Amino acid sequence: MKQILSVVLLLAMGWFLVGLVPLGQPTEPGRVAQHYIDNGIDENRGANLVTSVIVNYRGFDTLGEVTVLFLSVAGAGFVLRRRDGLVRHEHRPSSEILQTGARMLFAPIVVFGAYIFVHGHLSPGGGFQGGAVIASAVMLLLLADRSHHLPHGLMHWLESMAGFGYVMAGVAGLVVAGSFLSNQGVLPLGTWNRLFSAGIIPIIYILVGLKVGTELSSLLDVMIDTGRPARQEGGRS
Amino acid sequence: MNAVTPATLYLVTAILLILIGLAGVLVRRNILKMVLGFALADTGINLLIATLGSNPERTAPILDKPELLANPSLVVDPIPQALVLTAIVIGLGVTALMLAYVIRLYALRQSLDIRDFGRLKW
Amino acid sequence: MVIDPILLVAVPLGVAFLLPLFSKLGRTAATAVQGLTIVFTALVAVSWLPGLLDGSLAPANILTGGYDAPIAINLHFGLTEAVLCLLASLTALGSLSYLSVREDEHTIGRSGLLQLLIMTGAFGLIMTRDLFNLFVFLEIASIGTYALVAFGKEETSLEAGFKYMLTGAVASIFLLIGIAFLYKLTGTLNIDDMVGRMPPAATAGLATVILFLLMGMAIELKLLPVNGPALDLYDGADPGVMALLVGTVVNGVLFAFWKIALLVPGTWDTAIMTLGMVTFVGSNLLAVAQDRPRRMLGYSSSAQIGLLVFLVPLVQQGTVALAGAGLLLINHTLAKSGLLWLSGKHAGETRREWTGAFAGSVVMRTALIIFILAITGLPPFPGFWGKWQVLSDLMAGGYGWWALPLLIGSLLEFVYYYGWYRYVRTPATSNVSARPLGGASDLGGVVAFALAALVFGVWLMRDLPVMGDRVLVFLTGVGLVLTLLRRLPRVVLAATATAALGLAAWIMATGGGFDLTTPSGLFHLLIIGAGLLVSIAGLAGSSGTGERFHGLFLIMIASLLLLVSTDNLLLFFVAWEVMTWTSYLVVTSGRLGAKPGQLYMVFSGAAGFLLLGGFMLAIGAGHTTITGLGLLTGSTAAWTWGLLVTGFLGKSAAWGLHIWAPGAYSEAPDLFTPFLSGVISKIPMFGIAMVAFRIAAGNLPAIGAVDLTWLLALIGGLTAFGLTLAAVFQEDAKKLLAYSSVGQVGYIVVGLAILTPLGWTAAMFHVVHHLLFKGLLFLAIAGVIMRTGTRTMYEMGGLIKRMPVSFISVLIGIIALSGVPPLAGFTGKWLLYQALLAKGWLFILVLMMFSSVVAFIYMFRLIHSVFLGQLKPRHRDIKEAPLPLVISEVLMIAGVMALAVFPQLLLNPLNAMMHTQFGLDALRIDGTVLTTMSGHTLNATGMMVLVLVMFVAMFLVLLLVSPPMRKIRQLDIGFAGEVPPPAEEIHFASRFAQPYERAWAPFLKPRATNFWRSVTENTGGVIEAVRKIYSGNGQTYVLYPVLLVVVFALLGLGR
Amino acid sequence: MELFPKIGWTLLSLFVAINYGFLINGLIRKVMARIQGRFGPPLWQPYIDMGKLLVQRNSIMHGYMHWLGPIFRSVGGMGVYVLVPVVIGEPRLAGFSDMGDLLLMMYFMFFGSLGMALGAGDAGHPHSPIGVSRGLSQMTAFEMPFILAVVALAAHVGSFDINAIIATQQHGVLSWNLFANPFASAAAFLALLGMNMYAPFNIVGAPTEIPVGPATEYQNSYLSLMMIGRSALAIGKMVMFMDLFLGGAHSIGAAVVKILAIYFWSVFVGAVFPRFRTEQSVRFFLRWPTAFGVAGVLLTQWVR
Repeated sequence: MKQILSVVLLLAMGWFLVGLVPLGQPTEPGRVAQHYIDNGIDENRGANLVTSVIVNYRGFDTLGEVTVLFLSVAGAGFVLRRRDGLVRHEHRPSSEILQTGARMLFAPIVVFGAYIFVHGHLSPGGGFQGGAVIASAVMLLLLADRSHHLPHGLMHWLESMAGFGYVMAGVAGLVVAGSFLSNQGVLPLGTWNRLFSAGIIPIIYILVGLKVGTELSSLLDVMIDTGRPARQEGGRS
Repeated sequence: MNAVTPATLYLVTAILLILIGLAGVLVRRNILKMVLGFALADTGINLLIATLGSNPERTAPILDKPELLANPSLVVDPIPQALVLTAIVIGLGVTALMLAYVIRLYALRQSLDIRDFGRLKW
Repeated sequence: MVIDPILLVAVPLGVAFLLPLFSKLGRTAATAVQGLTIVFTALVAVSWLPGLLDGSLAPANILTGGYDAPIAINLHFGLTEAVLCLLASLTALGSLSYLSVREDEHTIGRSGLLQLLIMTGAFGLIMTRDLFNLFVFLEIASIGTYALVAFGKEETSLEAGFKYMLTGAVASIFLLIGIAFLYKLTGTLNIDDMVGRMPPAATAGLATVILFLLMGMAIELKLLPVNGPALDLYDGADPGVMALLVGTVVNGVLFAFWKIALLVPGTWDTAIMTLGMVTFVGSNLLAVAQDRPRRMLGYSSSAQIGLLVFLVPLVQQGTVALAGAGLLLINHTLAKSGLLWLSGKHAGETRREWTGAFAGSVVMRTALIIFILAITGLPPFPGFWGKWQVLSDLMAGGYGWWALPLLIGSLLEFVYYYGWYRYVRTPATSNVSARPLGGASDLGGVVAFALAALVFGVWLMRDLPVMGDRVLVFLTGVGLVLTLLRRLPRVVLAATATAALGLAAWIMATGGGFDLTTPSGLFHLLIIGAGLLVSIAGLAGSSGTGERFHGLFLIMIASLLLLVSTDNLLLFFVAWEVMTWTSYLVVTSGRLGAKPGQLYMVFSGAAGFLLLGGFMLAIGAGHTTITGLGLLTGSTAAWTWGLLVTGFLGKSAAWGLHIWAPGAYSEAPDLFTPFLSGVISKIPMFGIAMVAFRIAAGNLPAIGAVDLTWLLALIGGLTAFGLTLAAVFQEDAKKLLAYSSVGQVGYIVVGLAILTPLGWTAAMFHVVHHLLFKGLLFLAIAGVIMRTGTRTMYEMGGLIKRMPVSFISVLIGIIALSGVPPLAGFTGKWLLYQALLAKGWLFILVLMMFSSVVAFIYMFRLIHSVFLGQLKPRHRDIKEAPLPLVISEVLMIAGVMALAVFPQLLLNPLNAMMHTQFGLDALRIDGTVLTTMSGHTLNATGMMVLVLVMFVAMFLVLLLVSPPMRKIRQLDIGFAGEVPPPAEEIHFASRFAQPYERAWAPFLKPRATNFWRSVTENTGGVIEAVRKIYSGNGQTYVLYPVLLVVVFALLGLGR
Repeated sequence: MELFPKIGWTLLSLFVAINYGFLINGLIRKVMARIQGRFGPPLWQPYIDMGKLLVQRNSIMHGYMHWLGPIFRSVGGMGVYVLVPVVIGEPRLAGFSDMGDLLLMMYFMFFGSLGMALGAGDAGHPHSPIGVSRGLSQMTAFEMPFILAVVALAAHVGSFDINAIIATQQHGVLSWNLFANPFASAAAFLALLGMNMYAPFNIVGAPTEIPVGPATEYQNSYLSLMMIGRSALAIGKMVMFMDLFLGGAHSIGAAVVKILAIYFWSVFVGAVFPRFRTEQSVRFFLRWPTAFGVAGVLLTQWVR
């Protein structure tokens, strides 16, 4: 009964949503978007306008986004703080080939991730994408060998410092240019389409990349950890 | 609107994804599947936002070629893409937290049925 | 010096990222860093406040990324933001102190981070002006919430948290749909920019977009049908966490809604207001049925949010001042956080388990009642001023009808909050735990918030003229001190109170405050005089029943003095409400006063809201003074009059509204009851005379053929008759006097309703006289109760032999009450009957005369059952009442006698008063002869002389003719020739009026009680049915938002 | 009139009234005995009783209220009498009726009963409060029709002044309120039955149940004082009824006759009815007599 009602209501809602389709047809970019397109290069020198938007114009959003990620990992850790009540499965270790292959692939994937976030202001991709790639390497490692212990101390340090660095970068803008996260005058903007360009944007994106990589890895670790027998607690998981 | 434009196709798909996701949330009793429903709906939302910034006649907003630099109006609006990124991350965060909850809820009641988690009411 | 508000976000964020490292240094270090960060954010807000308040600082527009809006995200920091951020910081600080002692091994080092980020999320929500950024911060706050609510018991918190997440995720989807399309439509994300770029309201699809946005916010705001998970959260999560949320996320979301509402076309206003108001009334209604205090607080929060949501469109269109809504919000934050912290200090899950909570702690008890008073919108707390402002603005803005549900909802708050408090005040029985949890170290937030509510509320009064009145300030100040020091010996309290009142009396006397020719002067004298008598009696320190109400008593007297002297509607109402809550608290301080106290408070609350309604009508018509009421005309005049009079009648317990009175009177502390009966019950009479009847009777249209004043007189008559009849059948001495008191008030009502100088003279005369004799009766009975330890009359008897002064007091009291000459009761009745006859209201005259005859039964009953008949063996060694009581009684007897012999002492000033009020004299007074204007005379003094002469003569005759007398033992009685039964005491006292009861049986059904019971039962049934919508099933909770969207869309709202 | 002559005349009038009361009392006992087929006591039996009581040497006291009771009773009785004007236009027989009006009289009637009840209560005999309980119940009941009647008359003249009420009845017998407002009169005369407490309304003293009720513990000089009070009260009441309904009296002779007539109305009724139970009595008064009273008030209003 409730299911039928649910479906009917959803269909009704869908009908109203479909009514919005005409609004979604392509249009010329709005005033703000046009400003980015026209002046983005002048103002930030980053070839990738999306990156400029993410890190500079809407950098405050991105700081929030990083916070969300940080928060959800911390939150998941908080929710999963107890171990009781779960059936623990002893997993059959995966095959030697898989383990070796995973270890072999780990470094190239991490490097690839780093490449993506370092070039975030030039090409598609950026801190989040790069971080996600790095986390996928960690995931591979953990899937191949569940008992693998990640270097928690280093990860926490990286996580904290990357986040703190992001805030500091913002404060630097505040100090130098009078505006939080400002890209003006903190670092030279450099030349368009060069690696060392776009001022503080690549620095922030690198920090974001590190942050996202470690956060997602921590998240995986927390989740997988619940299936493992309890071990010595060391600060936040 | 005679011809079905790509945007219409994307939008309808997005709406369908949202509806299917929500249907999963509303109809499935397994909380894990409900979480998956939300993930699906999130995808629909992301597609929707991305579509709102898309234009088949333009290219990506990366001005890495001189001709683009010279004529920036060949690229699409970069904002929805930035928003989608944020939306994805937020969706991820929420999903992760939901999954963490599912783990603990299962530990608590040894069940994944949403109806077993209705002790607080009225 | 001001600090850049961007640091409100940057600093806690930076600290939060580092906090995992700090927590490696140890728990204290992490907590200290967290605390310092919150203090810093509070300082940021504080640094802006003075400048923003006096306008010397302009609100800040904070840029990020180096560009102004709409190119980059900007933040705005004005007064509203500063206040909200300060509240958030303070709540976070309080919650830190609260939660840090509740950490367990698993949460240490983890929850602090979440708390900090929740606060930061709220800051962002409050300050940002970018729509999408708002969404991001909303998610930060929400995700923080989802995680932190898992604090504490997993059993309940996880379940609640998960359901909360489910609806939260739906909200995110709705919001994103809305935001994305709005961006598409306007090409910008900055809210202020967007406002100017909104497409015309008729644009196809715009309504749907707005709808999704609004519904997303409705879920986040926890409005009525979609607030299920939030309720579960209040129920299941740790109260400390909820307190944090109230101060941070809830306010943040509310302000976010404010910003989003800027985008919403005006066509949506009614829909938003309706949704808000439905939430306010509905949630309050459902809260009434809640047996679990914490869940009840959840309903209450929903309701308060609903009220604020209701106000958002009104404030934005300029109808309601922002200050009004702001005060409500501040009030809610302070009170609700405080209540939540306190609710976590007690292990009770249900109200019953809260019985006797915090009995050992003055601090927690005081804080609890401060929060309850604040949240129910009583003065001097900020919520009161907010509500007044909002209501005035609604009236002035032509939204008067919305005041009705607002007042109803507010009354419902009274019902459940004082229902909860009733259990707190009920003394704990052995098997219920009354222990507070968590020691005293986590009380910082509670104390600070209670003080903040009080100080801020009083600060808001700084411009009111009342602050210049030294008597009021002095009495209130002493009262506050005594309230806090109520653990001192009672004699000290009573002596201080007496001294303070004496000083106040002296100041007022020298300042001409007791001018009996004005109503205020007369009432001043009554209030101070009765106060002094009660305080003096209170020096009898050994009583087991008198409680430590002296502090509250002084505050109450201050409020009463203000009430009778102000011409300002606001001040009148302030004084009225202060009187209400102080007297409520004193009533509940009686040993079994908790339950009747609740009923008293609910009815008083209703009366207060009726008055408020009446005042609001007047204010809506542009009159803010009591004098101004006289200018009202037409239906406004009638409605105002009706509301005011109904309110006053409710407070005076007129028939039908009287069911609270017997309990409240009888369970109030014995020494307070005289004041309650003598003064508090007269205040509504003052109100009817001096406030309601400012509206010229000529301006009152009749209902059909019925004159409104006649209707009032009829109610007065029914009160007099009905309650007198009820008094006849009481077994409890105080209850008997309680019914009698209320019945006597009926005479005053009738006198006032006659609306002639003579009628008013009769009423005012009775006001004074009733105070004297009923005070005398209650005090004498208090002494008897003190000595015998019982209130049941048939358990006494023969006490005339042990307590002669008390007997004489009661004797004088009942003769005065009965109207038998030569005491002044007759003068009073004579005046009233003459006035009624002159007016021509014959049947009311008959009713009054008949009631006064029926009263004989209970009067004789009282004096006989207690003092006459046979003495109980266990009372053989009983002593006379304590000296302070006897002194008070003698003073009152002197008053009664003075009024009997020289009624002109009072009638002369009353005559002058009537001359000012009506321009006519009531009486001609030549020496001792009173003559009415229609030529009827009464010679009270002569009558007294006549009776005395005859009495003395017969006394001498009896002395002469009777042989020497022999005093004999109690059981040595004659049996008229019958065989004497074995010697045993027989005291004919139980069910004294049984034959009378049989004769009246068909009329004695407790109709009023049954009526109110059926009202509560029916309401209860509805509530039970409605609250089933919160089925507890997470899926159902998700369904409601979808349902709401579809319904709203189908209704075509906003199109 | 000067104060002292007035006091003298009032005392004289009071003395006569009390004696008249005694004689009527004796007459009633005689009449009742004859109705019941007995010979009955002599007419002057009340004087014999009084003398006997006064010479009784045994005198006891239960407490000061007990002692004061008879004083209240006698003052109450005499007070009522001195407050009514007996003969129209004769100030020497008007007593102190200038001090107040009908209201004063009505309330003063309670004075004696109240004191009596208190005194009896102090004695501690359980029969007395039982009697008082019955008496109070019945009193409140018969007051209803009586009040209605009084209000009807008062409203007719717009005053509670007894002289004003008399004045309207000076236009021949038909102008007497007995005929001018028969409903009010019916109510009042039915109430009078209760006031006089003859059967069926003799529930207070009910000899076989609670021997003489409140008066149980009184004897000797107390009782004699009470007899005086009762006698004065009875005459006072009859005078009041006479003034209210029978047009007052122009001469002492007329007053004597009218008083006797009014008194014997309740005696004759009492002779033929058995005693009511208390609640029956209360219900009785609250039915027809009250209805008559309401009709009386309505009639007045209609006439006006």
